Amino acid sequence: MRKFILGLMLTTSLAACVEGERPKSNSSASDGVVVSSEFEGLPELEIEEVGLVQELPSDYPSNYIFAHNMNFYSILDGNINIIDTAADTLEFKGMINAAQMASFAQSKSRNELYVSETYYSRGTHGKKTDVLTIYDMATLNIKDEILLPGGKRGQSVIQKGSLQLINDEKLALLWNFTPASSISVIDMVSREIVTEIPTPGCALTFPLRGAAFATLCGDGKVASFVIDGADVSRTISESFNDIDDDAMFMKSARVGNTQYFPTFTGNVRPISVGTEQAIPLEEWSLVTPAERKDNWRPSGWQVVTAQPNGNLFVLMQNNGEEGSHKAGGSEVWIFDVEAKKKIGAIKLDKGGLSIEATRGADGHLVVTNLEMGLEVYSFDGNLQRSIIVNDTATPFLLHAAK
Amino acid sequence: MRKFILGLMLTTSLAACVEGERPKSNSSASDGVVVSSEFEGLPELEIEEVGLVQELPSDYPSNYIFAHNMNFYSILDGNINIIDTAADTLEFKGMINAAQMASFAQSKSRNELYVSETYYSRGTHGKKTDVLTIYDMATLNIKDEILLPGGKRGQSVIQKGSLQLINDEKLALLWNFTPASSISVIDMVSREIVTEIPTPGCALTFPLRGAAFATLCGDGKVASFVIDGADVSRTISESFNDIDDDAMFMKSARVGNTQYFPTFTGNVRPISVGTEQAIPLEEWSLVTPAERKDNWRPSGWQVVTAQPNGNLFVLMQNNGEEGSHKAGGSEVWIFDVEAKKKIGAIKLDKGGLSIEATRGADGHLVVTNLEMGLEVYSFDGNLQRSIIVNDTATPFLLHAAK
Amino acid sequence: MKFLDKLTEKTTRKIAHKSSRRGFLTKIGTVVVGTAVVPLLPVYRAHANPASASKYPGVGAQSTGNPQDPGDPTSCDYWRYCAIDGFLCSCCGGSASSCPPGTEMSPITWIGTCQNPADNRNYIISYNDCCGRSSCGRCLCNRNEGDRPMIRPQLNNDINWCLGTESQIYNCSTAVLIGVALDG
Amino acid sequence: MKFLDKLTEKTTRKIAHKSSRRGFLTKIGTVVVGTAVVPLLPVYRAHANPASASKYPGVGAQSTGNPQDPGDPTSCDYWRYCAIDGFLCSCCGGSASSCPPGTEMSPITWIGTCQNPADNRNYIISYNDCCGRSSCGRCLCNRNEGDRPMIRPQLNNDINWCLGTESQIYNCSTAVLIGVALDG
Repeated sequence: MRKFILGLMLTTSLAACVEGERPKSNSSASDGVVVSSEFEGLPELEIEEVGLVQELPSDYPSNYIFAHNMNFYSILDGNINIIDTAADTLEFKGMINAAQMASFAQSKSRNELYVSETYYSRGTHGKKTDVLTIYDMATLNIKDEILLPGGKRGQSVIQKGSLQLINDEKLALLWNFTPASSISVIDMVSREIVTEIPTPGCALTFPLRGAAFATLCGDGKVASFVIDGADVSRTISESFNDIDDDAMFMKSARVGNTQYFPTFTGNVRPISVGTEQAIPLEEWSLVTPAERKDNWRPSGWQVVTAQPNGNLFVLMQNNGEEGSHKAGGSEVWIFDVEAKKKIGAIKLDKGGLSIEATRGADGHLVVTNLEMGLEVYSFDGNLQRSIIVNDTATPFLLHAAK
Repeated sequence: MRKFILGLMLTTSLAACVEGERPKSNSSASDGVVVSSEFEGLPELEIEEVGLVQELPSDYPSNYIFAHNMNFYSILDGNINIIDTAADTLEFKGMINAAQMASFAQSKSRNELYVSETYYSRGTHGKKTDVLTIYDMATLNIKDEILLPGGKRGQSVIQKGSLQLINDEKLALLWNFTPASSISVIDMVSREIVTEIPTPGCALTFPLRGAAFATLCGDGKVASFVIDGADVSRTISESFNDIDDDAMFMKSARVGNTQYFPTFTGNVRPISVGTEQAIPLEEWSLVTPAERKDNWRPSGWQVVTAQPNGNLFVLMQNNGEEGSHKAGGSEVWIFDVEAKKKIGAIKLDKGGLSIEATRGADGHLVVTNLEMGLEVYSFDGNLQRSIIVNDTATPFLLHAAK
Repeated sequence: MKFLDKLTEKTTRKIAHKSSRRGFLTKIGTVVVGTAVVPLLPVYRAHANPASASKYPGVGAQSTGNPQDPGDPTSCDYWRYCAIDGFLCSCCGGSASSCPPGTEMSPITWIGTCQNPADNRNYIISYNDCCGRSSCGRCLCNRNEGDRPMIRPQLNNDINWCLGTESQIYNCSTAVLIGVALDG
Repeated sequence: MKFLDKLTEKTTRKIAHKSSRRGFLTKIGTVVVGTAVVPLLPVYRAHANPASASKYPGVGAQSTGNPQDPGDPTSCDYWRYCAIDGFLCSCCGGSASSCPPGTEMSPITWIGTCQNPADNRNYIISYNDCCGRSSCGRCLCNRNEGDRPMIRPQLNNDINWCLGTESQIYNCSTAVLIGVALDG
């Protein structure tokens, strides 16, 4: 065995080298015979610094997406992955942990990420701690955490309605379930819990104007709450959600001042959210009579998304039936919500479980396919790239960067 | 939608039904038309109790194996799976968690399982706790835990030498690494830490007779320690392990009073362990000159196992070379250690990363294959069955039930 | 990445179809609130062998031993699983109606109504979760017949129903037969 | 279960061969103990695309932009990775020589010697781990040239080298160029 001497020499920069110009592949060395190469006479590669850690812009580009990996095979070790869906290189930007069916939200005004999650002192057992963890968007370092008392944080397959920001991102709404249902209101500026609102028979939230939110209820109604400090006022609608025979999905997307909820059998229910009170509007059909006969229906997990001031996208399957509403879809249908009309369809390469439209003029549609990879489509249906979140990830939920 | 009335009726037993006799498959119901079946007139199926939890025998059959899943894709959520390798049904018996590159041992005399592991108060961060967790073998419930002070528990790809029981299972030996190396000695009857033995330059342990153990060291020697309460005496051998050019694997197997360590290039080093002092014996070759020319070498993770009073098994690859020692093998070679001779070879269906022989006269060879499933072979090389640990498991290490 | 197999959609859907014309538990759930209200978990997908859609590779087949309770409890298309969501306890050291050693069965649970193809009766199935150990990881199975959104929690399998147990960590799901649904 | 791809053995072995006649770090490791002594992790296996052995599916290719530092840092056969073990930080939001946001680079590390095929020099590579987030899960790569058992810790990649960091949780591995190995 030969002996080596360690030479720690700082070499001069090789910036002069032309990018992309590849060396001739004549580097195979055998039995100690060093084959000459065009770089033979050049200075050694520059020595690198140890300890470097990457940072991100604190304001993420609109092509970034948060792929929330529930990590079904190790649920207590879930995570949220930041991915540049427009990049063909360096597409994976970083990861934050998100334990035990966590919920996620982002604040554009404070450049913070929020994860409400649950830990046990011994991983799977021991003392339980519910906590809302606050990350800095540039460093992805933890800035703070807010302890959530009472052990009541609702846990479910990951979804958007379990953590929402309202009132210009000043208040966070956390869904609790014990199985009694309530909403904890947290002031994200002072980082204090403001109040807890009992919501018996209701679940999850979606924002209204100002310090107000709405929640769907088991009697088919929608309840609206206005928060004024610790004071809360409530209004309730008539019953309109036919949960038995044509339930609204509890996944929705907003276009302008309207929140759109697809239903199990292929309709969509708009709810006006432009004021402090949710007002159910008239339902319309996502499908033609012929499509209905073929049982084209929404199906998947996050089955709906939208361009904030544009079109609505719904993940659709045909031959749907009772019990197939989480099967996933084969196409994404695009709707003009003003005309209440389908204006396009994207056939998915590997099916879809969840969909999310990125924001901005150059946006695109991101799909969690049925093999648990991501696929990025242009809005006119061209597959642009495939991105793996990680080898064993189950990224059921996608959040477009604000 | 029709209305149902809940009938909670306790039905009479159907024990009279002949096992294996299948009903004619005429049960398809369409449009509410119930097709008659041969069971139509029979009593309803018996109502079952809610809350039942299975138990295991406290003394496990010799066909059981502990498949330690390091869970490489969520290392902090590893686990140990109890599997009956002789069963074609009900082969999966249960699971205990084993966090963050845990170590595992079993006590036959106390019917206990031991897992030394590491937790953080916030999963991936926060306050760190090293702990040795004690499970009851029959219920798999946690009986107790022993806190391990100092945050020094050694973490590595899972291996047997990091937790060993000696002195009729009374003492446990835990490997520490900070990167200073030491061994913690724990009295498993009183569940108290007895002492910590500095082992600079050495790592892991294997048992000697009585309250004594050995450890391999970086200078090529083996050190032996005898524990007498908190007093420890030490002896050290001459240097014999050529770590540079033909390193001993730190995986070994015992036949009778000898511990066998394969080496990187295809030899095996026996060490006498029948007394309180480890005595290196003469190395012999696992390969013939012709096999050596073809570079048949041990390769994989746990590359060696044995029948306690029988033959030695080594996982072998051909075309081996520097750096290929963890690649995994294509065959398992069987050696008569008295004759120092190969007496058989098992060609593996899907390669092997780790191997383990179960105990008892009806034993067999269990292999973690390169697709991370288990395969069970008879000792004469017949593939008997394939068993999946779980869909995303990385079961790098197998422990046969004592 | 191929460990989640979309082929099984077909299997699952076939079964779902079998009883989709039957009634669901929409009215019953609230009646059984005593024992009641069930298990966890997400998405319509099972992990079956493409060669034999009803069989998970590397998992030994089982039988109830009772011809009036037909099928394989380690298969996602076993009749009792018409609304289950998660890892089948039958594959995890438990059975269709019992938990693996070392886990705790959730006392709160969600209810489904499944048709037994042998006697054509509709049985009430309580999908109690087993809790306190992390994901079993074998036999992932999701069927949603009668599943309704979370505002009907007693009919929803997306909620982590490891509630009322010492730990909320989810291990696997059972399908306990707790009654008969009579068509009135 | 197919996510661990044994095809890549071949890739990895080919590379290993390329420099296997070169010297290893057996004598050098101890010299660099200041910075020194490296990363974590286990078993000779990389997760490459069978169609193109050097490419992980769903991971965008990269280039150093320097022809004297050839190859793709998201590929297990990139020359610097001759003794790496774990998830490649280049695929995880870091690079070959830096950690992803939110993680911390281990100050203690293990050293390898890899031959740069462009200039035929042997460089000293420090395989520092990034710590404090759980497994990145992308681009699992294991190569063991010069790896020796744990009694030579400075030459061993089985040890969890997330030591001296705030958290010992392992996220991914870098390959920092810290010097040149001169053949004396």
